[in-house]
Amino acid sequence: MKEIQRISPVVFKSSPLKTEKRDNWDVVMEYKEEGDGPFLVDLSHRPRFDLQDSNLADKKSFELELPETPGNSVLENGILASRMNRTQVSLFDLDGQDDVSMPGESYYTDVTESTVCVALFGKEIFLICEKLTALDFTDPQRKAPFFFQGPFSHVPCQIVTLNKEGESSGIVLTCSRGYGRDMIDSILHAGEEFGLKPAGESRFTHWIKSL
Amino acid sequence: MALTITCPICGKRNGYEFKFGGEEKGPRPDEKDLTPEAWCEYVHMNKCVAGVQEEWWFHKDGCGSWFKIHRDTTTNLEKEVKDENRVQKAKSGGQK
Amino acid sequence: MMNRFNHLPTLKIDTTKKLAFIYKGKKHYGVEGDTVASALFANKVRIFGRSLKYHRPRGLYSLDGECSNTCMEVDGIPNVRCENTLLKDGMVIKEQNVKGSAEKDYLGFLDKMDWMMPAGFYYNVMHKPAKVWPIAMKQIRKAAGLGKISPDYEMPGKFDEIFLNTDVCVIGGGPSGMTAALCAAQKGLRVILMESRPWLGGFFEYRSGEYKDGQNLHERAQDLAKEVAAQDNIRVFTHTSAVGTYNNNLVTGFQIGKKEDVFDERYLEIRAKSVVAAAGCIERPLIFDHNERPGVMQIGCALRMAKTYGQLPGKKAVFSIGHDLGLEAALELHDLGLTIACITDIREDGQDADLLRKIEDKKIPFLKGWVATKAHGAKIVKKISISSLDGQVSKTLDCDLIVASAGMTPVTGHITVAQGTLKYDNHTGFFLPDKMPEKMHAAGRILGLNDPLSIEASGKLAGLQAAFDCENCSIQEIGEAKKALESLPGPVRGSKLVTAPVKGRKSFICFDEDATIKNIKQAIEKGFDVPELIKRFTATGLGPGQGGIPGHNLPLYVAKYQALSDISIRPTNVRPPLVPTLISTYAGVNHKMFKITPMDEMQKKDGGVFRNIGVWQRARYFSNDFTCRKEIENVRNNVGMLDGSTLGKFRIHGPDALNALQRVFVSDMTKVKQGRVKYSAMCNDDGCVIDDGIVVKQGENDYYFTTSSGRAGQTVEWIRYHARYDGWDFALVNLTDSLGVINLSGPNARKVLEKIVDIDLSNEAFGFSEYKTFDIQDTVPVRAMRLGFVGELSYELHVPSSYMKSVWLMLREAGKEFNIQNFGVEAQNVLRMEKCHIILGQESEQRTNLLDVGLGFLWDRKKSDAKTVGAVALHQAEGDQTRLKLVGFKTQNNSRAPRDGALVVDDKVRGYICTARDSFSLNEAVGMALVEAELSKIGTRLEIYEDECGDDRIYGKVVAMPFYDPEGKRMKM
Amino acid sequence: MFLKSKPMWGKKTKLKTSYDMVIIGGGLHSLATAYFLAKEHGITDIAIIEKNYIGFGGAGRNTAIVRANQRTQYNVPLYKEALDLWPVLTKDLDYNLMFNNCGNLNLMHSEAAMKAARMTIATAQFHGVESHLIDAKEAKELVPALNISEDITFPIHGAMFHPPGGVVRHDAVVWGLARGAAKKGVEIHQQTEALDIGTQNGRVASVTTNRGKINTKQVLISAGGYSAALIYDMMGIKLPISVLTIQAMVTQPLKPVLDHVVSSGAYHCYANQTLKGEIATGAHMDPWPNYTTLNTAHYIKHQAEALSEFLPCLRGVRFMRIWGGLADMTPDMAPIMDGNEQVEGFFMDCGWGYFGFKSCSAVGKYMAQFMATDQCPDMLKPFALNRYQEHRLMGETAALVNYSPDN
Repeated sequence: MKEIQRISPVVFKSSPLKTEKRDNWDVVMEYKEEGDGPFLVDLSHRPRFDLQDSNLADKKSFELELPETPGNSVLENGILASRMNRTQVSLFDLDGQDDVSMPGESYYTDVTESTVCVALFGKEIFLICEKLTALDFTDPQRKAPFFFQGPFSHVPCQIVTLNKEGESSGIVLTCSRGYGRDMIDSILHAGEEFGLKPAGESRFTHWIKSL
Repeated sequence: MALTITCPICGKRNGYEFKFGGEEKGPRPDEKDLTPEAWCEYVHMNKCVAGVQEEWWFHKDGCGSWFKIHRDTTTNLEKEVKDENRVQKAKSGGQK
Repeated sequence: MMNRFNHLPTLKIDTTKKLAFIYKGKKHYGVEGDTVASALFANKVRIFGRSLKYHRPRGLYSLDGECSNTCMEVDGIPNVRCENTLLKDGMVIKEQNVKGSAEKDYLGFLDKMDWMMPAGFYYNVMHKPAKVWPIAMKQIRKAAGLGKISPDYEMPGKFDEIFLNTDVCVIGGGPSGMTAALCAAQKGLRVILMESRPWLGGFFEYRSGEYKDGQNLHERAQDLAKEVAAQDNIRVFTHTSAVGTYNNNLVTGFQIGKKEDVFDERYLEIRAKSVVAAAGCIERPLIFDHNERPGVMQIGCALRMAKTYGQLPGKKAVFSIGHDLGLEAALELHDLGLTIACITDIREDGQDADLLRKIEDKKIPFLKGWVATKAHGAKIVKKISISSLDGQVSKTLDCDLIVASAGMTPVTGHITVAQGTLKYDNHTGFFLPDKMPEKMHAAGRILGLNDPLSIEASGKLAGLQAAFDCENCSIQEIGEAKKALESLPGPVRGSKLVTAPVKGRKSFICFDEDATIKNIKQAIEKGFDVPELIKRFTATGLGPGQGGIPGHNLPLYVAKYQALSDISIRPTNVRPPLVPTLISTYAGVNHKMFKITPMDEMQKKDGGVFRNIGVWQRARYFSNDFTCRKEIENVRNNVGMLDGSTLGKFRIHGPDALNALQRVFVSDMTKVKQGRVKYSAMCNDDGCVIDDGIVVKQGENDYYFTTSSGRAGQTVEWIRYHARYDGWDFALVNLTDSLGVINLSGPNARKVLEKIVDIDLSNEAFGFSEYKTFDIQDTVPVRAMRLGFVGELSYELHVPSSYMKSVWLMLREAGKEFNIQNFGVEAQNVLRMEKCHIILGQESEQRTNLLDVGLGFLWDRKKSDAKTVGAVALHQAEGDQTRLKLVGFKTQNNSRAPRDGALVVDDKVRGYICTARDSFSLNEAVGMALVEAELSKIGTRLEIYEDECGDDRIYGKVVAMPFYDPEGKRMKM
Repeated sequence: MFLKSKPMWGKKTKLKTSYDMVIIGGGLHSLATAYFLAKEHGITDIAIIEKNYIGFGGAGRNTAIVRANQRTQYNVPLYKEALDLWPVLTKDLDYNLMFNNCGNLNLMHSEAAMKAARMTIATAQFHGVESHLIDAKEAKELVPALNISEDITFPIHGAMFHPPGGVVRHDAVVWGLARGAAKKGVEIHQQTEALDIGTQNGRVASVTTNRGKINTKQVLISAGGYSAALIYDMMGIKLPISVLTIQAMVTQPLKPVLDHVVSSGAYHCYANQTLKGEIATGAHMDPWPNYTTLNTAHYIKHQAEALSEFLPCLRGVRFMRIWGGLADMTPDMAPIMDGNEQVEGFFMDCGWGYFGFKSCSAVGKYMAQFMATDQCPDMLKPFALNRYQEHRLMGETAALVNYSPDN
């Protein structure tokens, strides 16, 4: 029998230095020549859940208060919750150390497999973004973390801006898994002039902890 | 012309993120003794207003909600219409 | 090459850095900072090209590329505006639209034939007799057009695009624009400043006149530019033209890259909360005989030639102007060594006293109320005739340069394109902004201002108004700024003269189209009495330079000619792009975005021939035999695998989930049972089938359903749309990309699957149209269903996308002993056709309803409370015998299958072939067709008409469906 | 010939208080109908009422492409006759309409599209209209600028080549028909706005304009994109129409480089070279109803992206002008021509979408016959309004119908 393996929709050309097996995924912790930023990290293996219920008011998820207003996000002990609309919340597990399993209630759906998920962080990332979308990341009115549902490189995405301050700026983006290949290509292409390089998960973990 | 649509959930956005869903015509009529004329009126016929009309839009590339706006078809600009429950909707995240 | 000034502070050239370029095949030299035009001029080139219709010699006229005079072919690119294209080392420059050379053009004689070509003449000639026209047309096409491009031309260079958001966008980097930008920026707002020239400064930049307290205008421009640079919330884009302005404050433009940039040209799309239009003025051309002869140029052109590019525009000049800038320029050029034979000023009075004194001191002959009437010289200017405005007194002077300008024209394109309106102003003689677009403000010379301090004050006001739009400025502040502006000199009185006292046969109002004053008169007399119609009839303003030259002269002349008291006439519509823009620049970076399945890479390795199918890329064939014989036979006789991952997949849950399903599916969804799959369809309100798929019940008000690949993108939208009034409580989750789909089909399917799963797969345990979930190796959760789309024993396995490859490999491994093979979309298409399973869009078209395709059995007529989409239409259309019905047919006297799309005819069209193939499984040609009801009876003979068939026909006979395994034993075994 | 220059469509006259017929709209369909009423039925007491100036709307804004390769047998014969009429009109009107029958090349980017094309071609050939399916190489021979490589978004599988189609100078048609109709006594009233239609016991009695009331027994509304709104306002009749802005643009003029009209469904784009040398291109409509006729930044960019792919040499060329007009779209992409049905004496000719130009000559002829005889010619019968409530869409588009106007 073949050994069972989970494969990410994201394939980087750069060669891995350190990888780690996790729940049948081969997670790359570090790549050769990651450069000094900006960085692009594949997080497609991180659990993601859809929470939909007409009555979210009194609900908690992973012990955290769900954001009330659509467009707002909360990041607590590794769980990123973003309010999509009146009845829907999008949950990302950005911690990923001890793997989170989905709560049993029927209003949860595991959507980890539905999307490709990447983090784009480091200097000048918003100059990369403005080549790919008309969404306004630098709007002074909006305080990080905040949440967009809108087009990025022509396809609908969920995008959470976790930080807008210079070197530590960063976003986490998901779009339909099927678009993975082309989405990565267009982000790397747009980032070329700014030295954007694929990086391993450690780089991301280090960044997210620093926030 | 640059259309922008104000989504009750995502706010003012590029109009190309949305899909137009027709003139506001009210709920689906009852099936019982619906004449071909009445059916056709509901399904196909439009007023084609040159001016402000109430209409449906879907946030295709965004939050995926259906909502109504008032738009001037001669300028493609949204019109603010006093509508308390629209404000309400916005607060509670619009109708789904 | 002529030596250049190198002491002037205003110079933008570096005479120490030479640049080589090829012109007419010979090497020439310019210097860094030169435009192509200034470099050619420095090389004594005076005739740059020939005009469209009459092949008249044309030369330098303005320096901002407002007409085609100096459009040339540069590095293979046609119609390059040499006046604002920077010279690059090694450029290859060619003349356009010449037979021979610009100097000696064999078509020059056409200039004498103008009497044959009155306005719109071509509508009255060349059509009698009819056979003349095709020949004439060829000649017309050859003669028309300016540039040349070869069909295999490959555009070099790098192109980019950015989409910006800002609070305030300022168009124009002159004094008022810079002031507005600074003002808004100091309010803490995000500001974008666009300037079409490579540097900031605008109207001040090249002038030595006094700003105030002894500081000159040039120095002031430099100071403002420094202040702008110091504001880090101002993003400056120089060498960037704003080409489009749209409502809701969208501004588009393009930027020319510098050496160090990663792009040659870059498209900009700017979303602003407020816009300031401060594009200044261009000059209004003076209309007199031969007013476009090389040697005639505008004031700014002559002056900037010297002060920006360091060369005198001529030796001996006559000025014919209507604006103080003309007097100022004359003085500056005089001091730089230009001999000035005479200045004629259209204005009887109103000149700046100080300038007049200086002219007197320098003993420059000066005539008020005089104007140029004719430029002499066969190819370039040798003499000029001038006369008093009434044409009574006149004289002729020698000169090689005529500086001619009737006055100024505000650049209002950005305002009118955004739907602002203009109004004629009698004081300035300008069409001034009247109704401004929402949240757009005008500043500077556009308002008719001329005084430096007023220009800046208007910028400050506009900046504050923009800040106000961003809720960042008080009414009081604006009030003060208004007062400040009002306390300064207002707009100056402008000259109203349009044409010199001449007949106008050779007085050109539009250079690009060779349109003269005489042509305009002809058009008006034919009944074309508004500028828009004159534009269409005479082509005035339709050339490469668009409205630039005729601009406001056209409406002014039309009003004058018709002796309209008040000038209610408006200029013709200015349209984007306000500056002609390369298609490659607009295209920018075009990212292709397609979806691929988890099996993409493997299927390519396996020789899959891929096609775009909607948003997806799928393997359609697995060999170059597009009949797919091998793939088909392997499924029929053995076992095959198809990647069906593109199938739409959804979860719907919540209290009203069932209601929602009842609304959109035609069947009674209360009958959906756990553990079984229910096949059903969705219709639109016309009763036309738009989708079909299966539904599975996972729990109370918790369902899993599939849609066709093509509809998956609209399913959520569709269901929510048709439930939008009901306030139902249900949740939809799109799982399309979440799960890969493997269709394991063929008599050996069970044997293969058994090897990798440890559940009972016997027909008793897992029968046809049943649904099961299980784990493979306690790891991979699989949703399995037994369906029969291709008509064989089939398992459809829905597998988490990340596990797809592993499971696929297991099956392939397990299937080795049966020689398991891939099959693609086309093989599936044939297989299901033999089984008469329809594919929407193939066996249906826009007007085909559920009943037409024989799916009526899916429709539950009794659930009218559900208000099922399409039900009403189905009730009403039922029993309509004129509709097209889907039938199966076999061809007669074993002829081949007709091609898809062939027609079913008698004396008229009675239907068409949906899908037909030579079936390997049945050894005969079969297919499905949509035909009128009366032809749908079994046994009916169908006459089939194919494209290119001439008199040959294929005949078919309507037979029962399905063709293959009618009892459906094989898929149920 | 050159010297006589009196107004082409008569001096401005007073509006009379009564006409045999009133035609609302000064576009091509109106002018053609009036011309044929006068020429073939001797009816000349006609007032054409135009709010702006003749040719202000779609007549002057379309890109003048003509062809007869429609999808269904109801449409093909109509468009065929329209196509055959251009040389005839050029002669009869003694005005050069500049018919350039260079042929249309309609690109196909998938097997499905090839199948669809085959049906259209078979339908054309069955009705005696020349049209052929050709492969990518043959297409490249006709249009050397074409990019038939595999590495574009929508690779070219083949094309539908329709030799008799081409381009006609749209302004010339407007002015020619106006002159022709005026010569025969038809009155063209510009800057005149129709405000209302008066009816008396169930039939048309009058038309009220901003220049006074006109008594008449027959009125035709053929006002292009404005028809639906006018018909609802003045007659209270709703139509299955959505009015969209359609855009077109031209590049700077070039020496001959494109000898045929090229169009592509997948790229939402057509391109042809005008006699002046400009590449005229357009097609896409924003799928939301509006009367703005405004251009969009989105669209000129889209067009550049499309041309960059399948006509790449144009990357070196500049766009110089974009404009917009109205298209009144029906759910089945076929027009509505009806009369004496909703109200006695009331006729309508609308819903042409972007087919109004190619059809005007033939439609003018048959609408004239309809109005003159009060009998609907067989040619027009399938286009009656009631087809929608009878669930019989015309099938001019193969695509599945959708609730939004984008079909």
